[in-house]
Amino acid sequence: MFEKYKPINDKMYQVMDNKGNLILKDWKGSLSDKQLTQAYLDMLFERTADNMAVSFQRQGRMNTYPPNLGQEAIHIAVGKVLTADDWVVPAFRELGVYLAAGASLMEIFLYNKGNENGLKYINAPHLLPMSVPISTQLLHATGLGFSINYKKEKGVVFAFVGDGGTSEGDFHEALNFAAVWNTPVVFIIQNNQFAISLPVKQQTKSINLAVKGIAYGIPSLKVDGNDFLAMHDAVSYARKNAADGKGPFLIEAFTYRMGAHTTSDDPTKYRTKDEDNSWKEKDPLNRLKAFLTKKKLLKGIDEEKLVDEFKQKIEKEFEAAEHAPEYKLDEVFDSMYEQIPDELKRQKHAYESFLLYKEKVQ
Amino acid sequence: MFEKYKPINDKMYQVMDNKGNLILKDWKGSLSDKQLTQAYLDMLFERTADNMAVSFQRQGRMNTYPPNLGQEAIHIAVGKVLTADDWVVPAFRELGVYLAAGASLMEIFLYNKGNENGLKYINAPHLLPMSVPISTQLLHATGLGFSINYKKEKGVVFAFVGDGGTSEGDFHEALNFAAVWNTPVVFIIQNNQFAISLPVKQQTKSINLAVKGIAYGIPSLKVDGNDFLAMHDAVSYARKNAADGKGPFLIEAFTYRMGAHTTSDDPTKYRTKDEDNSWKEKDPLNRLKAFLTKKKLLKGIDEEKLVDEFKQKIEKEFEAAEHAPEYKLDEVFDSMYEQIPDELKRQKHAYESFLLYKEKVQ
Amino acid sequence: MKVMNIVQAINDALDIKLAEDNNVLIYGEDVGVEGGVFRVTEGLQKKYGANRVFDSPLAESGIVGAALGIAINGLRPVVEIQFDGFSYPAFDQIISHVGRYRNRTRGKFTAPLVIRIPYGGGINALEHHSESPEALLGQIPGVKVVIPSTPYDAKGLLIAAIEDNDPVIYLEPKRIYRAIKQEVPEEKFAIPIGKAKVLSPGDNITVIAYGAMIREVQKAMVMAKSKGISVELIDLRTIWPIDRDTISQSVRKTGRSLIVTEAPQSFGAGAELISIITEEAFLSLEAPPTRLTGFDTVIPLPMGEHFYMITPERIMYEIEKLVSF
Amino acid sequence: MKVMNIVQAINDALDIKLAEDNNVLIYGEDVGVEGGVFRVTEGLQKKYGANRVFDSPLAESGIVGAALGIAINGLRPVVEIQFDGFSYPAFDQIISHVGRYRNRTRGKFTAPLVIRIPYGGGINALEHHSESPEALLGQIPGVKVVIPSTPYDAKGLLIAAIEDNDPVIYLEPKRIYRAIKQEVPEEKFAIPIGKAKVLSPGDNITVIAYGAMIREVQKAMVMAKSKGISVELIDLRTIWPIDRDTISQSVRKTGRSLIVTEAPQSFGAGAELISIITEEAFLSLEAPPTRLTGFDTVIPLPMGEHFYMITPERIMYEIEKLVSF
Ligand SMILES: Cc1ncc(C[n+]2csc(CCOP(=O)(O)OP(=O)(O)O)c2C)c(N)n1
Ligand SMILES: Cc1ncc(C[n+]2csc(CCOP(=O)(O)OP(=O)(O)O)c2C)c(N)n1
Ligand SMILES: [Mg+2]
Ligand SMILES: [Mg+2]
Repeated sequence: MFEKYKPINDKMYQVMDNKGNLILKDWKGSLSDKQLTQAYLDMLFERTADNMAVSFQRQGRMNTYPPNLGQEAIHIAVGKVLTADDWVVPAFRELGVYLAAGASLMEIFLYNKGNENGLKYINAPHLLPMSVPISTQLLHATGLGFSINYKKEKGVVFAFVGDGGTSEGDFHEALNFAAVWNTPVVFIIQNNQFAISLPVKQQTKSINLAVKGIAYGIPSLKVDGNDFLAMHDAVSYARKNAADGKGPFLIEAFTYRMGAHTTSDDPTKYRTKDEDNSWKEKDPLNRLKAFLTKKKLLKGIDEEKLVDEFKQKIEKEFEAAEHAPEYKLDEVFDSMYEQIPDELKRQKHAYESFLLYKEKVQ
Repeated sequence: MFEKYKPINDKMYQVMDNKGNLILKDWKGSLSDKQLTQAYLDMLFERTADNMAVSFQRQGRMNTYPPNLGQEAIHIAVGKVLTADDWVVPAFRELGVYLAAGASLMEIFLYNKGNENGLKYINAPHLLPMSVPISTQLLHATGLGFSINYKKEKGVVFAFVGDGGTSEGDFHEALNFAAVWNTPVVFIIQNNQFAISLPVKQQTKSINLAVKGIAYGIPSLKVDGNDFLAMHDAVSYARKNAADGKGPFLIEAFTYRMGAHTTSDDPTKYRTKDEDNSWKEKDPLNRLKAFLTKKKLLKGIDEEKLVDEFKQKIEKEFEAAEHAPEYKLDEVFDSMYEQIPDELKRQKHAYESFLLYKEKVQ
Repeated sequence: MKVMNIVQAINDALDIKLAEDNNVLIYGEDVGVEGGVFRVTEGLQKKYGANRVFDSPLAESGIVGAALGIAINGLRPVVEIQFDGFSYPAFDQIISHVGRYRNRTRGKFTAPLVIRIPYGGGINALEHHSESPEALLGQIPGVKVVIPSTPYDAKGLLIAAIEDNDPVIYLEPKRIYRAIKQEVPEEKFAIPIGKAKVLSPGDNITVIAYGAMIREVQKAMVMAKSKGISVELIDLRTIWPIDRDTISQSVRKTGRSLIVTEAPQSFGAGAELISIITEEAFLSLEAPPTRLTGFDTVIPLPMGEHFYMITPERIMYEIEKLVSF
Repeated sequence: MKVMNIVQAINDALDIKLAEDNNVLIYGEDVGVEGGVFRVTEGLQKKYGANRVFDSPLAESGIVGAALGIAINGLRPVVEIQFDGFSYPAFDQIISHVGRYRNRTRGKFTAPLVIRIPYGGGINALEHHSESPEALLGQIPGVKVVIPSTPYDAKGLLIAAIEDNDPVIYLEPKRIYRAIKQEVPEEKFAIPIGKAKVLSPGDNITVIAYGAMIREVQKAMVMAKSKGISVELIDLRTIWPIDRDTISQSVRKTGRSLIVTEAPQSFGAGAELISIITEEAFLSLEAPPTRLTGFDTVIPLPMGEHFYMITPERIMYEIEKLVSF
């Protein structure tokens, strides 16, 4: 199916152009009209939540936050392919995927307010916590993939990394182990072309990032990450490949980080307005919307009203996070081990003695 | 020149067959007859020294030693290309290269007897010490390459790693940095098909090891590592490429570890006699000898007598290592820092107090 | 009961757990066909198949990071790092993830894995093959670190480690792998992690050690006895969580203490134990708690190693100084 | 003299050395165009060009390992690790090579490089952005580890680090990057590595700290003074090689000592300092040398961090206990 798009030829798989017109004339995707419409709404929800998260941060109600702006097609494509058996191993810039896997926005916000409870994802049994140290998480994905084979389970693993992350040694080890062990892992590089301030052209000299799969004998594909239809095809294919026992697959999702690296970053220092603007034309939401509009699928939908509803829901989730139970001293110690070792009890008691003394003094 | 041998096509560059007949009919190498003959003699010397090192170890006169048997063509090819400006960054199984770079056998033996002075290589200013932690040395090669550019020096860096070493994260980081920084480094993978007991087929699923260069945009080549003529061509080309400012190059030298991993290893546990035997036919010394014999270049040479002379020389070097000055307490401390910190002086004095007490008691 | 050395006792523990629990699996460099460079896993691949005991590619961060993923899905990987000096590439995975997964997810995901590492000097080895990283590892929140000193302990502690629902780093004193033979029960038994053991009671001074140093202390104790000095020897067994009670009880009784480790001095186990003793038994101290350790240098290559390694004579020298303090 | 905060003082030291010595160069993640995520290298690329101040790919083992190769050929790389928690992937290079190259080659090759790492908690950061690895690093033979606590020290110690012919790890207390302003000489000056500094003399108790904890101790000292307790405050400045003399002289005088660090307790700097005090001043001790440290846990995320971080109140509590021991 993707023969033509072998990464060594440096072609990128695309289904539609920036205006939502089909590039692949006889293309027929696997999603129903209803599912396609829902995908657009999910992207819209992700974007709304993401924008609000940035505002909450600006208002000082949340800590540093990494915006997802412009990368929603990748996330929702994975979200649509994901089954209950599958695992998700995130980096940190995949909001739509977390939600699809069962995480609540309340939890996402809680984590970004600085509370570990936000990483529990109570209703997402197969979602690993966001991973801060770049690329390290890919090895966990490989291990999970191994465990699926070992236990003869059905799922596959979706693992995320950024363009910058491809430089770390753990990227290399994870992909190599994954291939040698023939694990069902779909590795997705979100090539948003920047690692904080570093452009991908200075990150590596490979012709693209998908070719890196060749070093591990892993089939791979470069896909337009702003083209939901293309992303969905690619992820579906890769999932089936993995589920059929054919081993890992690597997808380079070519996209652009339209926002700042995080809320503490100022991208005007290292890139031009022109560059930013050229990518606005490729906005993944606009593209899918144009496609759907041409198919007359958005007719009954009042987007403005919908976004208002989204906002209310998101606001509620944020409030829930704000009203989460207070952080307790016990939480510092309770989850370090199954049973708290005496040494940690002693350290906790020492602190409690101080608290007692403080009360007495005051 | 090597277009046909693009690693993605999985062809291997060879000049002669196992009987020393030219495969590339119109081949003309860059070495004179005299140089070719000398190369054979160097290989013979390396093999003789290597065999004797194994015996010294068996006699209990030296610690663990990693035999080079079967990999001599690679080493001597590099030796012949090496200039005084070049750096050598070894792994640990490159005896002929150390000697070519200026190390003495005495030093090699001294190191293998367990003395750091054997890593000084007094007459080899650009030879780094053997590196035990697999692949870590490749980053030093990349850094050296950078320094050559920075200082506008002339040399290039030859860096070695084994097939097993390609799995380590540092391999990945070293090659990526080398390409991004456009450093003059020639990376040579000695693919002797085993990492201790692990066959390369279980080390990685890439179609060969040279393709790994694609992941970094590094031109690369798979070469018959038992074919001195092919190796010499490849190394010369790669050196020129690097020296001309075209950046790093990757050579997979396809060979076979004919001996044990080290003198503590028993390869019959994990490979067959048949496999071993099939590689005897490809013995790099026999091949070059057959080639030279056909060209009537070995006529005046009495190999047996020469080997006897080699043995005497090697024996002398070993004796010199055996008579090296005794290891002194000071040596434990003196080279840790430029000036010994007070804390280390204190620790040394504490030990000396014990020695004094011991003398008194006895 | 069966006479075993430490290698055999570890192999036996692995064998028992592989037989009993399908979730247990073993991998690492050369642990399969080869049975490990020290032959610790010998015969296990043959017995349990290559899907449960197998070789991994040559990459230590990979070995440990993948083990975490495997453990998260409920399995119990027991991985081998070939030598102490090759544990460092795995430090990031150990520090950043293995020790934190339970806490980070508030118990949702756990990491019941074991990392086996042969460690220590005195075997005439190459550089990077004689390291003692226990105090680096002991500093890592969320993991436990154990060290056996006898075949009996080797078996019991390893079984406890595999059954522990938290990650355990199991350091193997390779110098005494085959040096000590002992009757060990053939059936399964576990030794609790976090408990030190008083190996011989005594009155004049407490000596604390672990791993290969225990044997050296025992040799020194023969000399001490001949001079009428009664030594209480404690085998620490667990580097973290450390057993304050056993240590402090002993030093409260003897008033004198010597800690013997072969790792470099600064920030080592000696420092931690001196601090614990000072915290717990200050008023009983009749001499400064003292450490006899390796130097803050790289451990020398074999020809210089004898300067570095702790000998019974040096232990005796310190004991005498302390007793006459 | 010019008023500087710590960020400016570090930038100034780098600027001076870049100007003066062509062999000095700087790289790391985002240190070029961006000037570093903390803006420590701001303006330096513009001033010295992208061949001397530049961004590297995202790989910490790569950053440090390449720096060693660069240093071996006589240059003086000063590399930045973006945050404390990302120093771990570089541990293997630091332990196995950076600290050993001089010794391994008996002085033929040296490693005059500097690794700058912003470290420590208290800045409301994500996980892995608030770590205190100084006692891990202090345990590594062959490197030196320094920590400034003021703009003056930041400049002087960094210049000394860059001029040192051995590798120096330079930990930057990011919490006080911009919190302290001070007059700093504009010309070049160096502060010797390996020397602690008595910041304020006192009689009743010695408090030893470094980095961001100095400021917390100073706040506690205000309370102590109001209760008539005279504290001698020592800024350790160098984690290894540690300055035994300054410490022991002080404790021999005061008889009482408290060590304040925010790193986890076990095997930390507290343990090492207690051991040194016990070794050097045992007979002068009027109370057990004591450590006030972080817990042996992962440092909590921002909402729980206040439980973990050391406060002046907690320091005061310990001082009072010790003084009335
Ligand atoms: C091991 C490690 N080093 C450095 C960092 C600091 N850091 C956080 S995000 C980032 C850039 C990541 O770039 P990329 O992988 O492209 O992901 P993106 O941010 O573009 O989604 C860096 C350097 C980190 N988190 N982990
Ligand atoms: C980081 C590291 N891990 C493990 C080892 C132990 N070890 C020494 S040699 C070796 C195999 C190396 O194989 P390869 O790279 O193919 O080189 P070869 O021995 O075949 O020359 C291993 C695993 C090591 N030296 N360093
Ligand atoms: Mg990116
Ligand atoms: Mg090999």
